[in-house]
This record gives sequence, C-alpha cells and structure tokens, in this order.
Amino acid sequence: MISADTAWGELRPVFLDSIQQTLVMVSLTLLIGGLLGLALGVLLHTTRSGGILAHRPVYTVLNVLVNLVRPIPFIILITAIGPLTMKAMGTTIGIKAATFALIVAATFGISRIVEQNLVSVDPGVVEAAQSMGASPWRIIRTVLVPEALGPLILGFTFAFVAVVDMSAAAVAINGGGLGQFAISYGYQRFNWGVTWAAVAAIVVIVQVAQFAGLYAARRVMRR
Amino acid sequence: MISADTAWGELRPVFLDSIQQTLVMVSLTLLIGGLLGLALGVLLHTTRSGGILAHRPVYTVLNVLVNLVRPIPFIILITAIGPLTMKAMGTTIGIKAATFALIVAATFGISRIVEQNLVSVDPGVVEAAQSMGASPWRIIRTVLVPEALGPLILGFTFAFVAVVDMSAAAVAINGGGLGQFAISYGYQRFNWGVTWAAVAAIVVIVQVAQFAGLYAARRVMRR
Amino acid sequence: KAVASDDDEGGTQTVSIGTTEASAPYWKPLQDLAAKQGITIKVVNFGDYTQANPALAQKQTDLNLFQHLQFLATYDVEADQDLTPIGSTVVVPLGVYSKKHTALNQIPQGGKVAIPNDPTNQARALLVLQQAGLLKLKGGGNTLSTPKDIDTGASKVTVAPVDAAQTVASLPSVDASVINNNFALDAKLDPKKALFNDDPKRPEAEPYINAFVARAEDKDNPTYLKIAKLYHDPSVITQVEAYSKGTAVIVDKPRADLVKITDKLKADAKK
Amino acid sequence: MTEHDALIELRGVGKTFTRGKSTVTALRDIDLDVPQGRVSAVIGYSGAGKSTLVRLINGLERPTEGSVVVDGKDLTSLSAKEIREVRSRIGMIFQQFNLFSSRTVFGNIAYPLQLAGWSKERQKARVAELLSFVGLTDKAWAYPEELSGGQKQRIGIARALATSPPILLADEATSALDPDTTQDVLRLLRRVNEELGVTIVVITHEMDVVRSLADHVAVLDGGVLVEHGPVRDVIAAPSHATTRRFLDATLRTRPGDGELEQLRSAYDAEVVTVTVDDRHTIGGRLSDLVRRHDVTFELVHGGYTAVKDDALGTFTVLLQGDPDAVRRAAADLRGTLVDGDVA
Amino acid sequence: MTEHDALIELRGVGKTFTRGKSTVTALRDIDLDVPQGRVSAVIGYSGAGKSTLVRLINGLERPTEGSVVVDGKDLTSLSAKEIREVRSRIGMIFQQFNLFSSRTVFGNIAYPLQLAGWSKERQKARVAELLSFVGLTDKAWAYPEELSGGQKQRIGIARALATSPPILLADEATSALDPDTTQDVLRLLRRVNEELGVTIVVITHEMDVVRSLADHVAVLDGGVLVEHGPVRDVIAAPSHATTRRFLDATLRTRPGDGELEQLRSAYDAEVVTVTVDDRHTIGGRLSDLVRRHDVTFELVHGGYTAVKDDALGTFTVLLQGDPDAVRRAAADLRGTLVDGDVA
Ligand SMILES: Nc1ncnc2c1ncn2[C@@H]1O[C@H](COP(=O)(O)OP(=O)(O)OP(=O)(O)O)[C@@H](O)[C@H]1O
Ligand SMILES: Nc1ncnc2c1ncn2[C@@H]1O[C@H](COP(=O)(O)OP(=O)(O)OP(=O)(O)O)[C@@H](O)[C@H]1O
Ligand code: MET
Ligand SMILES: [Mg+2]
Ligand SMILES: [Mg+2]
Repeated sequence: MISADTAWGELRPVFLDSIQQTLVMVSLTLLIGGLLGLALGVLLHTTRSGGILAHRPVYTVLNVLVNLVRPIPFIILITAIGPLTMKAMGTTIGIKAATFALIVAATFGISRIVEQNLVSVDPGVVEAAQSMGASPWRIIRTVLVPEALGPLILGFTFAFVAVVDMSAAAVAINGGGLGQFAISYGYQRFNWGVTWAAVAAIVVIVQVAQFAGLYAARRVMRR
Repeated sequence: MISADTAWGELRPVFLDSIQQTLVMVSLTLLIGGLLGLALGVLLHTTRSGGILAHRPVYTVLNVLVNLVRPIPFIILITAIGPLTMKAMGTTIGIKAATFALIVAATFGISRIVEQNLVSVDPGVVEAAQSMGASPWRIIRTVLVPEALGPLILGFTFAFVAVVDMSAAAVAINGGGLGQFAISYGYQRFNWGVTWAAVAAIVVIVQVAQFAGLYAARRVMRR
Repeated sequence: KAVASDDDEGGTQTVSIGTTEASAPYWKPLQDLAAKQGITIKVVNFGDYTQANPALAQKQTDLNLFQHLQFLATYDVEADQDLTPIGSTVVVPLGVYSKKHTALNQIPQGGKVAIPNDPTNQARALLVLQQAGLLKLKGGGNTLSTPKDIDTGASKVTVAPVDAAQTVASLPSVDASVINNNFALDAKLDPKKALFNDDPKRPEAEPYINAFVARAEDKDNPTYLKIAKLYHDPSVITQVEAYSKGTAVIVDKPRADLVKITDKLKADAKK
Repeated sequence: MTEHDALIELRGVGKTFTRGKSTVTALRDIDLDVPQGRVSAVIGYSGAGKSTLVRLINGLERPTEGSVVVDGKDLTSLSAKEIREVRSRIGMIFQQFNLFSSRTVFGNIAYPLQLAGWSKERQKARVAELLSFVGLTDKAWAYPEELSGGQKQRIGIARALATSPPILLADEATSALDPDTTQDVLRLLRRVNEELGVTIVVITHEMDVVRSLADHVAVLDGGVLVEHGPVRDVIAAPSHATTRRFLDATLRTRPGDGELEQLRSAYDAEVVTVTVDDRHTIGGRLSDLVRRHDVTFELVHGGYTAVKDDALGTFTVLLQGDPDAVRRAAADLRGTLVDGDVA
Repeated sequence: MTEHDALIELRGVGKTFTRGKSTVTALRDIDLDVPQGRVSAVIGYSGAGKSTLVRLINGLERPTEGSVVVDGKDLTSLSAKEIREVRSRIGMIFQQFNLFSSRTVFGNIAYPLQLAGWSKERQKARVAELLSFVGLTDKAWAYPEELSGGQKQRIGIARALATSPPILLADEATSALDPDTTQDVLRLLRRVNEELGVTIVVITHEMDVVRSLADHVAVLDGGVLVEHGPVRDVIAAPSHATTRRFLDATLRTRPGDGELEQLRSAYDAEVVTVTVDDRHTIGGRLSDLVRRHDVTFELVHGGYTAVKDDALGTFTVLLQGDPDAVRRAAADLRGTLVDGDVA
C-alpha cells in the first residue's frame, strides 16, 4: 500500500514520535480537560433548578458559556483563543498550544457529557445522602459521581475518541501527533499508505481505550 | 468589526444561504444519522453479553466497526468514503457529499452516545417487560428508549452541536454552511468580523437547540 | 446537476471552476467577460488545497484555478492522474514576515519560523529560507524538500509547519513566518515590509507559475482555452494586480511550455 | 406432594449466583409441584430464596441445575419465542414494583394489554376497571415517582392482573399496603383464583396472607424446601423447626419460653396450651372442667386465627385449684382437644 | 396533645405537590408534637401522607404551609448548613431503601460514619456490629442488587442506626421482613429508644409494630390528622372511624357483622364481646359464670394481643343455657369486665 517512493524508513521515527505525541496530547487533554469538564458538568447539573446547588444565575451563565464555546469550529477556536494560549503556554503553535486548545474544547464538550450522565442518577440516593447531613460537595464526590460512574466512564471513553479526532485538526498549528502525521504526510500528499498507517495506529489506540473503558464500566456497574 | 473593504453587502446573501445550508445539513444529519446511530447504539447495548439480544459475534463486529470508523479524522473520513459518497450521492463535493459524510460520522458517534445512555436504564423495568412476554424489538421500542429518553435527548442535543462543529470541516469539500462561510470568508482571510458573524449565527442556532433539548429532557423526565 | 459542463438549449455553456479563493475580486470581471461569450462560470470553493484536484479528476468540476505547476505535478504523480495546465496566470512571491524583527539579521540563532504545511508550499518556503540564509538544506534542496532535509547543524533557525492560513496567526509565537501572498494580503500585511521575498521573476520561480488546470482529455477544449485567455483581459488583470497589491507577476506562457515544465517537475517528483 | 394436575414443576432445581470468585447458592435441589387452579404460598425468612424461586418460574433467571417445567414445557429448552409465549400467560407482581418510569399509571397498566394487541377502547375500559379496583382512579395520569409506596404496589398489582393471565406470580404483593387495602387485594386474588381458575403463587412473609388465601404452602429455609403441604396441615402441625418458629412469630399462638416460666412461677399453676379447630370446641370443654373438677381456669395467651374459610384456635390455659383436681382436669383437657400439649 | 418536651413540632403544616396545572394535596393543616425520647407511630391508609410527613421532618420536602420545628429550630428558616446540622442528628430509614448502588453493603453502612468523621477502625467495628445485628455479616461485600428485598431493607436500617442519631425516622422499616426479623428489628428499636433515649417516629401499616413499639400513635387520613394519642387509649377506644376500621382489619378483634349474624342464628345464643386488660381477667369470670349461673360458654372469636409491655384481650363469648340464666350471666360479664359490649 505504501507507495514505493515513500521513504518509509525515513518516516518511521516521525511516525513513532507522532504516536507518542498523540498519546501525550490526548492523555493530558483527558486528564485536565476531563477534570475541568467534570467540574463544569457537575456544576451544570447541580445548579439547575431542583439540583442540590440550585442557583439560577450561575446556571444560566454556565449554560450559555458552554453553548457559546462548544459550537465554535475547532480550527477557529484555536485561533480565537490564540492570545489566551499565548499567555498560558507562551506560544500559539506546536504541541503545547494544540494541547491547550484541545483542553479548552474538551472541557466544554465533556461538561455536556457529564451533565447527561448525572441526570440518570436515582434522586432517591441523593436524598439518602442529604438526609444524613452530607454537604453538596460531599454528595457530588461520594454519591453523584460514583453512582454515575459506569456511564461516566463510557462518556469519557467517548470523549477520548473525540479528542483523538479533534487532535487531527490541530495539524493547522503544527500540533503534532498522528493526526498531523496522517494529514501532512498522507492526506496532503495523496499518500494513502501513510494515511492508513496513521489511521491504523489511531484505531489501535482507540480500540485499546474503548476496550479498557467498556471493561471498567462493566466492572463498576457489575452488568 | 467588519473591515471596511469587506463587501458585507455582497456577503449577505452568501451568509443567509450559509445559515440555511447549515440548518439543512445539520437537520438531515441528525435525522438520518440520529436514527442510524440510535439503531446502532441500541444494537451495541442489546447484543453485548447480558443484553436482551446478547450475541457475542454481532456485538464484537459492531463494536470493532464503530471503533474503526469513529477515530478517523473527519477530513480523512470524507476522502476515504469518497467512492461510497460518489455512489450514494453522485458527487464527492458540495453540500450533498458533505451531508453524506456527516451522516456517516454522526451515525457512529451517536451510537456511542446512545449506548452510554441506555446503560442507565433500570434492569428491573426491562425484566418487567420481559416477564409480560414482550419481544426484544418491542422492549427496545417501548421500554429501553422511552426509559432513557431524557438522557437520550440530551445526548442528541450534544450530537447536534458536534455535528455543527464537524460541518465546519466540510469546508474542505465545498460543503457549504456557516462553517465554510466562517472559514473561507473569515478565518482564511483574517476577517474576524465575518468569522464572528458566522460563529454568532452558529451560537444562536445552538442555543436554540440546546434550550429546546434541555426543555424537552426536563419535560420527559419531569425533573 | 450542479457541476459538469452542460450544453444548454440556449447555446450557453456552464463551466465550473474549483478554487480556494472564490472571494477574490477578479472572478467578477472574468465571469462577466465569459458571459458575453455565452459561457457561465460557476465558482466552486474549497476550504483547503487538497480537495480541488480530486474533484476535477472525478469530473465534478471542469477546471480549476488555485495551484502552481509544482503542486499540480506532485498531485499527478502521487495520485497517478494526468491533470494538465492549459493556461498560466501569475507567479506570486513567498515572503518572510515578522512582528518581532524588522530585518533578517535580527532573527536570533535558534529562532523559530512558521512555514505552510502543505508539501509544495512547505518546500518552497524552505528554499526561501535557504535563500535568505536562515537555514541550509542537505544537498541544496529542491521543490520537494521537507523539514527533515534541514541540515540542523548548519542552520540558524528551526521551522514549524502550520496550516498555510495559520502562518499569519502564528506571528506572535515565532520569530518569523513564511506567508503565502494571498494570506499576507488578506491579513493586511504590507508586502513591502516583508523581510525577504523570493523573486518571482527568477527562473527558479518557474515551478510556481499558477495555472488553469484541466483533465488531459480536455486539453484542447476551446471553451476552456477561451476562459484561460480571458484571464489576461485587462479588466481581469487589473483586479488581479489590485488584489495582490502589485506583487503578482503576470505570466502568459504558451501551453506547451507549461506542459514541459510540469513534465519535468513530474519526472523530479518520481525520483 | 405429587399431583397429576401440576401446572408448574420444579425438578432438582438449584440456582447459584457467581460474581468473580464468590458464589451464592440461593436455591438447592428444589422439587416442587404447583397445582393448577390453586393458590400456593411460599414463605421463608428474608434471603431464603423466595424471589429467586418465582423468577425461575417465568424464566427471568435460568436454573444452574435441574429443570423448570411450566404447562408441560421445559423452560430451559424453549426458544426465545416460545419462552415469550409462556411468559405472556404469566402475570408477575414484582417485589420492587418495577414500574415504567416513562409511563403514567395508565400507561403502565395498559402496557401488557398493548402487548396482547387489545384495541384502544378495550384497553381504556380495562384500565379504568382495574384502577377503580385498586382505588387509584384519580392517579391515572400520575407518574410513578408521584405515587406513595403502597400506590406503586397497587399499580404493580393492577398491571400484573391486566390481561387476566392464567398464572399469577405475586412477590410480596401486599407488603406495602395497609390492612384494608391488603384485604381488598387478597379478596381480589381469591376471586380470580376461584372464578377464573387462575393458578397463583404468592410469596409472602405475612402469615395472614397465607392463611386467608393459600391452599398449599411451601417453606423455604436457606435455599432448601423444608416443608410443603396444605395450609391447614402445615399450620396445625408444622413439622420443621423453621416453620414452627415462623408460625409462632407470626401467629404468636404459643407463649415464649420466658413467658411460660413467668406464668408458672407467678401462678403456681398447670399450664396447658391447646389447639382447636372447628371440630373441637374449647368453651364447652372448659365449662365442663369447671363443673366436673372444681378448678378455676384462666386464659393467658392465644386466641383464634382465621384460616381461609374457617378458624384455628390456640389457647394457653392456666388451671388452678386442688392439685389433684388440676392434674385430672389437665389430663381431661389434653385428651379431648386436638393437639393438646403441655407447654 | 401538647407536651413540654416536644422534640418535633408541626404547626399548621400543609403540603401540596404541583405539576403543571394539576395539584395533589398530600397534607392539610397538621398540628403534631413528637415528644422527646418516645416512640411515635404514624398510621394510615396507603397514600394518606405518611411518607410525606416524615420527609418534612428532615427537610427533604418543604411544607407549602405552616412550620416544622425540630429541636427548637424552624427548618424553613435555617441556612443550608444549619439544616445539614439538624439532619446529621436524624437517621432515616426509607420506604424504598435508597441504598447506594455504587457501594457495597459495608460501604452503605459506613457512609454516615464517614460523614461523621469516624476513624477507619471505628467504622469497621461499628459496621461489623450492625451487620451482625441485622444478620448479614456474610453480605458485607455484596452490592445492593445482589440482595433480596428484606436484605436491602435491613441494610437501610443498619445505615440509619449507624451513628446512633438522637432522632430516627422509620418509613415502613419492616415491611419487607419476615416475622422473626421484624421482631429482632422491633426489639432493637425498642432498645435504642429505652437505652439511648432515641426519639423514634415509625410509619407503618402493621398494627403489630404500633402495638409492640409505640407510645403514641397518630392516624392520618387523606392528609388530615384524624386521631392522636397514647397507643393504649387509641387501641382501646378509637374515636375516629378510620382508626376503627384500621384496627379491626389488623387485629380482627371483633367479628364482622356477617360473622355475628351467622353465630347468632347458628347457636341461638347471647353473644358478648369483652375486652380485658391486665387488671381484669376473663378466665376467672367465666369459671364464675359457669358455677353461679349454670350456663355453658363458648369462645368463638378473638384472643390476646400483645401491646408493648402487656397484653390486651378481646374475646367474643357465646352464652348458652336457660334464657334467664344467660341474661343474668351476660349482664354479669359486662359488669365485671372492662368495655363489655354487646356486639
Ligand atoms: N412528588 C409527588 N408528586 C405528586 N404527588 C405526590 C408526590 N409524592 C406523593 N404524592 C401524593 O401524595 C399523597 C401522599 O403520599 P405519601 O407517599 O405521603 O403516602 P403514604 O401515606 O406514605 O402512603 P404509603 O403507605 O402507600 O407509602 C399520595 O396521594 C401521593 O400520590
Ligand atoms: N443477583 C444476585 N447475585 C448474588 N446473590 C443474589 C442475587 N440475587 C439474590 N441473591 C442472594 O440469593 C439469596 C436469595 O435471594 P432472594 O431474593 O430469592 O430472597 P427472598 O427469599 O426473596 O428474600 P426476601 O424475603 O428478603 O425478599 C439471598 O441471599 C440473596 O442475597
Ligand atoms: N496561489 C498559491 C501560491 O502560488 C498556490 C499554492 S499551490 C496550491 O502560492
Ligand atoms: Mg424477595
Ligand atoms: Mg409511604
């Protein structure tokens, strides 16, 4: 498949680097964006009316904020938050900047996934914790999140794939990783061998993640 | 904001067209990809071990298939499914081709969202339906989906935004819509006035959709 | 029926042309001129450089106008197609811009330069930087060089390939960017303030001649040739020059020359 | 017990739950026949395996050993479609109700009717009838989370009865109900059993339910079937210690050991506990004793308990007076009454 | 009832649920004092508002009218933090158990201890103690969905008792339990009440629970408090029709009208129903009657019922013999025994 004139031997170190970069980028994004998204999602869930921290103004602001940021096409988001990226990372290009942009995008995306999964927690168990005098923060930590852990894990697995996908768009700012590899060395050069090698690597990573995610979710939910 | 030399007057019809295109593209995608994704997600949920249609081979194939397709960066997916797009739509460029690609991507993405939301349905009610002799298909239609409807609506709202975002990447194949407008006339030409006008339109559409989604979910879940 | 050239009942003909700069001002006079000859030009816009050629090859467009011969040659070789130039348009310079420095020599050792990440522009950018004395390419480099060919020991700067449009947005992050003409203009950068430009008039610029491109079987299509010719009408050229702020060098070479150059580039690419 | 008309037959049934390395054996080698057209009760302590047993009967759980035969068909060997066929003829009232939270009360009760393909009108009429029976007509459009515990349970009952299935499995169907409503439900179950010949399996921890409804009773203890027979027989002469403890605790027919000791020392009297049924009377006997032996008696414990269509009494009698007379009187009492027994 | 040491005071409390245009009034103008250190029972038909009432007491619902004062603090005026403070001193056993599905049995019971900041060792010891009490030591590492109904309920009980809170709200805490386990739980509740002075509010539909545990009883009917007082008084002389129906259905102390008619016509005898408590005895009286009036008696209904620390008996007696003698004997019986009443 890889065309004869592609110096695959030369590409190999780049390929391996790309894999590593993708792993680093995606892990960091899921870790930081995951935590922030979890926090934001929990706030969305708990501040809406009827929630344990019901607070209309806060909810409205967060809800609108998430709706403002999420739909911005990633490539535009990258550019739009350039000044912020500059402040935070000292640059607007390269893997650091890309990771920053990914984290921002993931935070807002994941918040909606989290919100969606918390909604299915039985209100009865929240009441049980409340009746024992648990504080909202405590309830979030020890009831809401654990009770929704199964779906949450699936949600984060979903986000993992979405982030991998999104990281490909980071090619625009030299973000590195398999996406960049696939696009720069494959897609833009019409070299399908390289493209599919990169995609295959992505698929393997995703399969592993998805498998781990499903496994963990089943362990947690015991079904 | 719109720079003096941008012929906003000229752009206006394009802008209005773009809004319409986005709405058409996203609605079609959500409708068709939503239904297919729902079907695929339901299959993922029901064929895994312990599900009401438990069937290891089918599950494994579907699970791997979803993992194969989902992580392919959208821009590469567009190209990769080109031949298929050509067969189905008679073209690989333009709004029709873009919509086709979006539907494919949305189907696989939504399937995971659906799977994630079905997981939180109380197994007891499924048993209740089973004990009355309901067929699996009947259970899916009348129990699983209705019982998960609240989270599912939130999930589809999430997908709506993701599709809008993804549609921006369709700019590569002259996909049309606000994403293309924002990128071709705004981003690539450093005309932030145009960019933000497009983004604002997207945000408005998303706010409306999100509001409607939340409202519907709350109605359905009565909390 | 959006694309493909149809002979309508009324004898008018629709020609769809793929481009990445549909909003450029020269399209209007070109369309007007064509209309007078009974030709309707339909502009099909692509968001990135990669999709326009496949669309043409698959007969979804009839012509395209966005690329230089180098880009075309690379595509033909890599994708195993035989798209061919039918009329030249312009050569635009590729410039080195900076927000931090006002002269080349201010760029520090180890500085960072953003360059376009699509293969042909990337190679051209590397050559520009070599001309500017900022880096050295192993073996002198060619129109297919990549960052891997940089002789890091002998070079002053490192490069960061980004989306062609992002070369502008990256300016605050880097010491300099190599920016395509059209993006520089769109971003209101003054081409005269470029720290360095490659010289479009030098023979080395030949590969970067932009051209109308058609499928091989259409190379003699009179309508297409007519359109390629109309490009050089003064009313169009005025707009081209205005759009490029005078930096574009108009090129009107016979088709045979273009084909020859392209063939040579293809031969290089195959090595 | 072996009957010719057994509708449900369990043969050597065992059920073990496994999670990782830990296993729980919920049922062990159960042989049980549920006779057609009768009400069978299953009693036993919490965790004895009662719910698991009925879940085996409609195939919600598969036995890890043995076979479950319903209506002549071995569930373990049926195709999915055939199992559905069997299930559609079995109504089930769940211990945890398992109401559809996405449906109103009406929708919950109508669900099995929809499955059975009833017309909209017939559905409406039937649901209205059931709602009025369970006293929740005004809750037709409420959702489950707006109901009280007992209301939920009543909806679960109505739903299970909706299609008038020939077999009904009721898992603690009245546990959340007040006595009045419990009586109504029991009466209804009795009616469907008597009038429609519905075979009913009730799981319960309330002996009241067993007494007023069941023909047969099976006693589970730690997953083992320890006793099984007609209700009267089992209540009158429980053969297994668990059954006895169960009955005592519920009917409290016999004083506890401590209480007995206390009575004996407090009164220095003979203590006799006697059981009477409708063929034996206690009043006449006691009147007799008083006249013939010149003793005084005191009733210190017990009373009558209704058993389905009649009553069963257990009384603890103190006899006082001249020691000899008392001895003779006690012997007399034991001799004439059924199951006389010195406590 | 007004007591000086009321720990929980409800004043004019009303609760209306609203969804869209439809409203449900669950409670209406309730005035109720729950005395400190006592066991108060709340009874009433399904849907009467019992659960809603206790949910108001720990602030899980806010009254739409009136005020709920716990320990001198008006819940409606407290800050979130202060409410938590109050709640941490109230244990609650939920009708639907509400166990944390993400925690093991151990984790469920330890949860309130963790909230209270107990050390790991103390938690372990306390959970072990509670588990052994509810008989589920071997289920410590099981998850709720692996438990039977009664096992879940016992975990709910253990969890509520874990921190030995000074107030305990028990919503149908024994509804899913077999009689033996019920007795154990009731004994435990009694012990915490007597030894630790825990104030307990039990909701129940089982009169057994009221009788063996409660000092006071409140009767709700359709959201209205229709009767309230010490258990003995209410049982002996229920003033409200609902209370009476409730008691009759549960204790079945008096024969129903149909049954009475049947007895009268079958035996052509005088029928007397008498209630006795520990200050009055029935045996001695009956012995007397036999001797003095030369009548025969038969016991046809009733018996003893345990009420917390003593017993209350209701017997229906047939008197047969010479009509005159019978009349005199009946008068005698009515005169000497408490609450003698011709049924
Ligand atoms: N969230 C709610 N929305 C609407 N109505 C409700 C809600 N919760 C309770 N109700 C109604 O309020 C009334 C009282 O309910 P409650 O749960 O207090 O009854 P209960 O006395 O505990 O009954 P049970 O013995 O059946 O548990 C019922 O009619 C019930 O339908
Ligand atoms: N899914 C399961 N996994 C593991 N153990 C289980 C499972 N279901 C039930 N058990 C165990 O099997 C035993 C019997 O449970 P079952 O529900 O049949 O009891 P039961 O007699 O209905 O009790 P109760 O009266 O309390 O409802 C219990 O010890 C229970 O813990
Ligand atoms: N107009 C562009 C240039 O000459 C074309 C690049 S090749 C797609 O720089
Ligand atoms: Mg059970
Ligand atoms: Mg209740």
